[in-house]
Amino acid sequence: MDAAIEISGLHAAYDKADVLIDVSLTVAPGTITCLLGSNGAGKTTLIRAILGLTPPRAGSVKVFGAEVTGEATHRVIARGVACIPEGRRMFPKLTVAENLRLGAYQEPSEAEIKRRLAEVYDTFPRLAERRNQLAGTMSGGEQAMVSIGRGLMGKPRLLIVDEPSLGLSPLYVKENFRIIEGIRARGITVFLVEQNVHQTLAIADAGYVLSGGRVVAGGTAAELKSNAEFHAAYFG
Amino acid sequence: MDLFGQYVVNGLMLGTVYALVAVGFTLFFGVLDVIKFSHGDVLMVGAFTGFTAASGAAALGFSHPLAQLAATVVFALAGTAALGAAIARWLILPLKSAPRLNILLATLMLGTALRESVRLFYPDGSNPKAFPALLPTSSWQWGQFTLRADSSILVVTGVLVIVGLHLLINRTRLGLAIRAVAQDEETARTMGINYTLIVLVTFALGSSIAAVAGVMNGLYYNEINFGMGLLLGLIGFSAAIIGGLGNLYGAILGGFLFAALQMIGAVAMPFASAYKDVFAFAVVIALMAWKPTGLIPERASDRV
Amino acid sequence: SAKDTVKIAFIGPLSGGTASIGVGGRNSAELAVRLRNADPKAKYAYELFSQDDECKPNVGVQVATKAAADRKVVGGITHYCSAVAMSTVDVYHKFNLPVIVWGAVLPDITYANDYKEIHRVNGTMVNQNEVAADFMTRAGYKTWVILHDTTDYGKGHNAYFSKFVTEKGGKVLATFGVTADQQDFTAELTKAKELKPDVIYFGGLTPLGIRIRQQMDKLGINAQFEGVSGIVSDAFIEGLDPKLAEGVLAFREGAPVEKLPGGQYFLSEYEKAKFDQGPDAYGAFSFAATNLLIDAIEAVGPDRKKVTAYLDDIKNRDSIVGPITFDDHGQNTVALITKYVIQDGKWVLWEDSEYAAGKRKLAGAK
Amino acid sequence: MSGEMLLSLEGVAKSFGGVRALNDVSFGVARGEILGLIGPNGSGKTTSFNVLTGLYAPNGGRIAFDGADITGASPQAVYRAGIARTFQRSRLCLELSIFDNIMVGNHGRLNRGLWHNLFARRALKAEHDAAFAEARELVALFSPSLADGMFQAVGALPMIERRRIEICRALIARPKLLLLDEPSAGMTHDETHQLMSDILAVRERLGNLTIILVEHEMGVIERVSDRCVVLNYGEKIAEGTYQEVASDPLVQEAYLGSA
Amino acid sequence: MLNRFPPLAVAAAAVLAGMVFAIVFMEQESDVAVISLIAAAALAAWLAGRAGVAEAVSRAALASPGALSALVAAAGLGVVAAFAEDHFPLLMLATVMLYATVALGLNVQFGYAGVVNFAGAAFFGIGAYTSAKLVGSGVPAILSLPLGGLFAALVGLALVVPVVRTRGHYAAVVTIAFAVLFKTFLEVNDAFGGPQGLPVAAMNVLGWDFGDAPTLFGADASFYLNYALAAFALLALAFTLVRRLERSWLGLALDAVRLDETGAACYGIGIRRNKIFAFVLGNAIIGVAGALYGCMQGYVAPTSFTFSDGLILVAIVLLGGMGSPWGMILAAAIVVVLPEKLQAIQEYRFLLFSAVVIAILLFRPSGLLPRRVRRYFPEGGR
Ligand SMILES: Nc1ncnc2c1ncn2[C@@H]1O[C@H](COP(=O)(O)OP(=O)(O)OP(=O)(O)O)[C@@H](O)[C@H]1O
Ligand SMILES: Nc1ncnc2c1ncn2[C@@H]1O[C@H](COP(=O)(O)OP(=O)(O)OP(=O)(O)O)[C@@H](O)[C@H]1O
Ligand SMILES: [Mg+2]
Ligand SMILES: [Mg+2]
Repeated sequence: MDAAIEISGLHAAYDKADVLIDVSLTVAPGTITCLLGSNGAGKTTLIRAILGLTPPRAGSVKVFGAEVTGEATHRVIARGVACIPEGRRMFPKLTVAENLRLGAYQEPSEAEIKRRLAEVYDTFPRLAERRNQLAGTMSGGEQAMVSIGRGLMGKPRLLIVDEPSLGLSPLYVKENFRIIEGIRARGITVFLVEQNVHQTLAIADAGYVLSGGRVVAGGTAAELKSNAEFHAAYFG
Repeated sequence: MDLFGQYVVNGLMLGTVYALVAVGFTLFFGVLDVIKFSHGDVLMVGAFTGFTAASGAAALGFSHPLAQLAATVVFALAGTAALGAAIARWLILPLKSAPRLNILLATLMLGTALRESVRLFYPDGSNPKAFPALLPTSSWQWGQFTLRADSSILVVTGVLVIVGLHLLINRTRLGLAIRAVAQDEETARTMGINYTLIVLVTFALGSSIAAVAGVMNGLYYNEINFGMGLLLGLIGFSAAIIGGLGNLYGAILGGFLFAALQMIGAVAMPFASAYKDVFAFAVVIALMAWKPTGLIPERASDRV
Repeated sequence: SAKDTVKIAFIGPLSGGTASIGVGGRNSAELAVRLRNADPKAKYAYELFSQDDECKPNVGVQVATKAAADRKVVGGITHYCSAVAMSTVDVYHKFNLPVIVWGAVLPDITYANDYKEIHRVNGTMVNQNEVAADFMTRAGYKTWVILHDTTDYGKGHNAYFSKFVTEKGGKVLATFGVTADQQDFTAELTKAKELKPDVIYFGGLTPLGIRIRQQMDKLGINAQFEGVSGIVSDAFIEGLDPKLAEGVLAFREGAPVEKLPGGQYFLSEYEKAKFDQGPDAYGAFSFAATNLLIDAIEAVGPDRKKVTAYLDDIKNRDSIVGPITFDDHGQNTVALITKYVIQDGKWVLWEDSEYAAGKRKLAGAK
Repeated sequence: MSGEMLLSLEGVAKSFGGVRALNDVSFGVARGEILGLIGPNGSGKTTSFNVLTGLYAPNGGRIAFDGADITGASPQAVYRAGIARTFQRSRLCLELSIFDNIMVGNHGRLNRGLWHNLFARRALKAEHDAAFAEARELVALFSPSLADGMFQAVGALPMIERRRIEICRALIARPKLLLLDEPSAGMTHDETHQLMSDILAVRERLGNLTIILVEHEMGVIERVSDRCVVLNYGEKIAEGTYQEVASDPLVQEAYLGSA
Repeated sequence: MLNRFPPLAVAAAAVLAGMVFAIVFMEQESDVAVISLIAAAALAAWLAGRAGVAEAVSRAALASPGALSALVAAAGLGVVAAFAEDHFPLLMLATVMLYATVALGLNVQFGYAGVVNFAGAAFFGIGAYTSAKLVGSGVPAILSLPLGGLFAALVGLALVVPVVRTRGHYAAVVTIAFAVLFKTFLEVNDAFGGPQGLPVAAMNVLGWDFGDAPTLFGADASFYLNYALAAFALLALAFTLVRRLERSWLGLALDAVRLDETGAACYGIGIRRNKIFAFVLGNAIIGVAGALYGCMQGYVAPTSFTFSDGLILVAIVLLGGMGSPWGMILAAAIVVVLPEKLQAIQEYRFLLFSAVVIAILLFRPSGLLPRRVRRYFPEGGR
């Protein structure tokens, strides 16, 4: 079976500054693979490169065995990818319900969309209460819920998640990790970026550590926990 | 007040034209958050395209007004849709990361370029053109009051177009995508929306609405000229704003209101009718002081 | 042997709503220059320095300054728009540049000052409206509603026409000033309709004239439409449904070009020159003025003061627009006014028309 | 509880359409105290900040600060009274330099006279140099490298640095009360730790600075707060030391998720 | 590559080159010459950028802004002197300087405070009409300039409520409506000469008649020299004022209001007060420039002050680079001189002009001389 994500020799940069240098990694299907690293290490940039939002300068990205380097974002999404982006990124002038619907933009069946909506409302009752509120007026944490719910609406084969628990209350942080485990249980691959190292490693199968734009460590979650370089990179 | 009805009918007709121009503006900046100042001139191009099509159809021997009307509408819509998409592709998309006002200025200059191009390159383009009367010209007369069939058709069509557009924007997947793209390009892409396509489609759509207004203007006044878009654009813009950008129906409200103001300024005020625009625009300013976000305001979506 | 080059300025509206008249005028001036340059007897080689005043006073002042400040320019053929001509006379005077106005009709351009430099080949709106009022009242019309644009041009027409028509027993029921870029006149016309005038008089230029005539029809107003020299242009007819253009009356200063021997020559030469546009209504004036200026330069040499003096003395000089005599304000006093009616899509001299012959009837004619 | 209280809210209410964001909320903050304001998402924490700082007028209740009633006062008046804040979503002016952004916070203490600013360039220079030294010193406390580039545009900096600058902007004018809305969001454990230490150090130097801290990281709350107020659905459900509220079953159920 | 030379020397050389170019350019009449000079200038600017001239200039500007400004001012006067006897180039130069002054006023309004003003031409017109009415009726010209500014500011006050209450697109419509209203009002109102406009008497300052040609070193200079010098003085004044405003706490407050009203309010910055200040100050500057413009043209008419003219002014601000005073001057020069120099291709010049502006916008989205991060003083605070 093809890897869910396979990246090799990836370079990326904004304007002049190099952000990713020769990054190679693999995400095995059906796993939760996490990407760790301190602020500014380049995690978000890596995700942007996978999605085609920041086209890489060199290297290749494959999703489920298909070369997607240089492909338009909506085509990458069409391969069964969904993303919960960093910083929530609401459509502030759309209602909560409309935001959620956009998560299933490529799904043609209205009945299916309705079914998924119901599921999301089930997970986040707060969103059901507020389905007609403009997303821009929701509280920080409520917006995080919208963002996660929106990612779930896509019913992807691969879910890419960038710091979903930012701004969530402790209860919902736990809930969030439970959701991610539940997703894996359904056979969906998760590529997870998180700052919450301990909780992340507790649920992840494998992980990579990014530092200064390079992969400095990688392996199974257990290996990472005991890896010296990992400690050096992460805890200084 | 035998003529009151006549004024109302005139006002409705004028208001419909304004509303149709306004709705284009609302679409562009209510939905796409862009002021497209070339809108009035695209309208003019639409009118000229329609005029050319009608003349062409006549020259090819299609003498029936309906055939000519069909040619007019089809070519005007298609032509301006293509123009709109081209504007989006080569002007708006390259400028999307530049400061907002730049788009405004660029489209403004584009408007000048369109206007000048028609003047210079359209055969005898600097002179007014007689737009053929393609709608039934029968009329009903009650005393001083004349109701023309063509005017009634135009008013009804105009309102239907706006209502249809409103439904498209608010009830369909395409409409949702258009609104999403306006607010956050990258996230829209991340949702799997083909950003470029949606922008092109929106501009094609907005521009063909301008063509509808242009053709309608031609059919109503039976005269078009290369400068017709200038003031019409300004009035449409004002109408869109006083109506409020949150809602396409604001454009209808704004359009009719502006027409009413002009009518009142022309006939019901103690000063000379030449002051009617002064009057109408002064009221617009006062309205903005009173309702700074228009008569049908947007729901506030920003918070701290 | 190489001749000295002498520059002549042409200024007129080359862009905007009256551009067709301006370009026609420019082409005609150009034609006069070309014809003269082709003449081996000419003492100088002439060059036309043509400028666009956009029919805007401020732009007019700018280009007038540019022309007048250029020492190689000896004289100018200047302005169709009265508002522009009014604003530039001071400039020409300041720089002693002799100019001949080729189209603007406001009396004040020549009469509100004592500037020797300013001349005009065409008549003023005074004569035109006097003739118009006389003609219309004789035709049996009694009541008028006047629409005029609010430029000095439109206001002037309104003032003179109202004066003359009232003197001749006509009655002005209402007067509406409209702005020069107005599109919709239904409010004014609805009010006019209520008053049931015999005639709608319009004092203004072609674009507005077309719109007003169209909208009269929309509102079912059957009054006779009477215009002024500002609508005597091919564009007016082209901009209207033939049905609506038919029977429109207008008046213009100067003899009909077609009727004068020189006129035929001008039209055929213009044809030969293959300009992309016709001379329009004022091309002949521009042509005549250019020739006059060149004659002056040929006679006294390229010297502004001498040319001015020469022009001031012109008396009864033949031209394609009839004889020219400048009075002490530089105004051509030979006030020939031509009456026009549109018949079958053409401006036709009233006297030659089927209307005059009684075969067709004007709207509401008794 | 009035005399020694720096700030007190009494029965404050705020609703948006049908949403009751705050419902009869009363609590106080004593001088020199660090109050943790916690509660589930959407419980009204940010809204209380917004009401406090005059961005929203409350629908009911009274707010007193330092002996004066500031209910419904304008944001400017609240700032003049001595309350400064940071925002849950960073609100720096990205085109402006670090120094400019901090001077925005310092605005109340700068001489804004027309003559002084436009014509008395010497006096302005003296004032500028003093303000610069002060700002630089403050920034250096958080990040020495930033202090070396006070004239770089904020937009070029990573998020974490922006958060620091935003806190400096709030601190520069030496407010009596500082409102921090999730200052450490998006930081790693270590970075959060570091930031809190820096804030505490500054507080030490400014002496007696009172802080209300909104934070979802319980470790932080536990470490720095003297007292906590817990909101849920716009209502206060608990108040006390961290240990007290953390063991409250109501709080555990609504917020912490019972262990 | 140019690092060996002191920045100020490089900057001085660049300014000198610019001055020579301006003189040569203004003298050209043929299209070919004009277009090749433009191409040459673009190429030279590009090469200079590559060679580090721009960098050297900005370093010089940082280290010794006074010296650089003096240099540019001297160069400007040099260009004026070169055409002392030629009416038309002087008229153009003075127009450029007045338009630049107006752009500086607009710059205060929307470059700094974010208050869009599409009625710049209207306020310019108020200044011009003020001098038309006043100079004619015997008010000393020296008073008519400040009065022009005062009236513009006062009329602007009528708009202050809607301008301050509205934002974004909604704010735009207020000034657009005013721009249209103003022109129509002038046109239909006989007291102001109607569409025809009014003649303006030449300025006379303390016995110095601006309508008379001054004598320079024995030769008769053009009378426009008077106006060019006055315009220069006005521009220098406005420039200094705007520069100082920008580099002060007041300028900072305006920026904060533009960039984030809520944030600014929470730090005690009065939103209304700052917007009103910027709007009124900007209109006053524009009005003073208008008053001088009226006298110089000798004629004021509504068509000089239309909505489209207002847009040209906005174009200057955007092309120059919002908030960048030097940019205003450069852009004013381009916007005023280019269509004029293209007169020979008459009918096509507006088409060409709009194409040029679009090209600049596409290739230099933040303007020709984008604003740089603020320094309050040379090498501030080091
Ligand atoms: N649009 C941009 N332009 C220029 N530089 C950028 C841009 N976005 C990010 N950077 C820089 O690239 C580097 C990597 O950023 P990135 O957002 O990928 O980091 P990250 O690992 O996701 O950090 P965080 O944990 O803060 O989300 C940082 O130094 C950042 O400053
Ligand atoms: N402008 C507004 N319009 C409508 N509802 C609003 C508005 N502002 C806040 N709300 C609602 O009020 C409630 C309280 O919001 P608030 O931002 O205060 O929550 P919070 O406690 O700060 O939450 P978080 O921890 O997620 O930031 C939320 O349910 C929110 O949706
Ligand atoms: Mg990130
Ligand atoms: Mg919050």
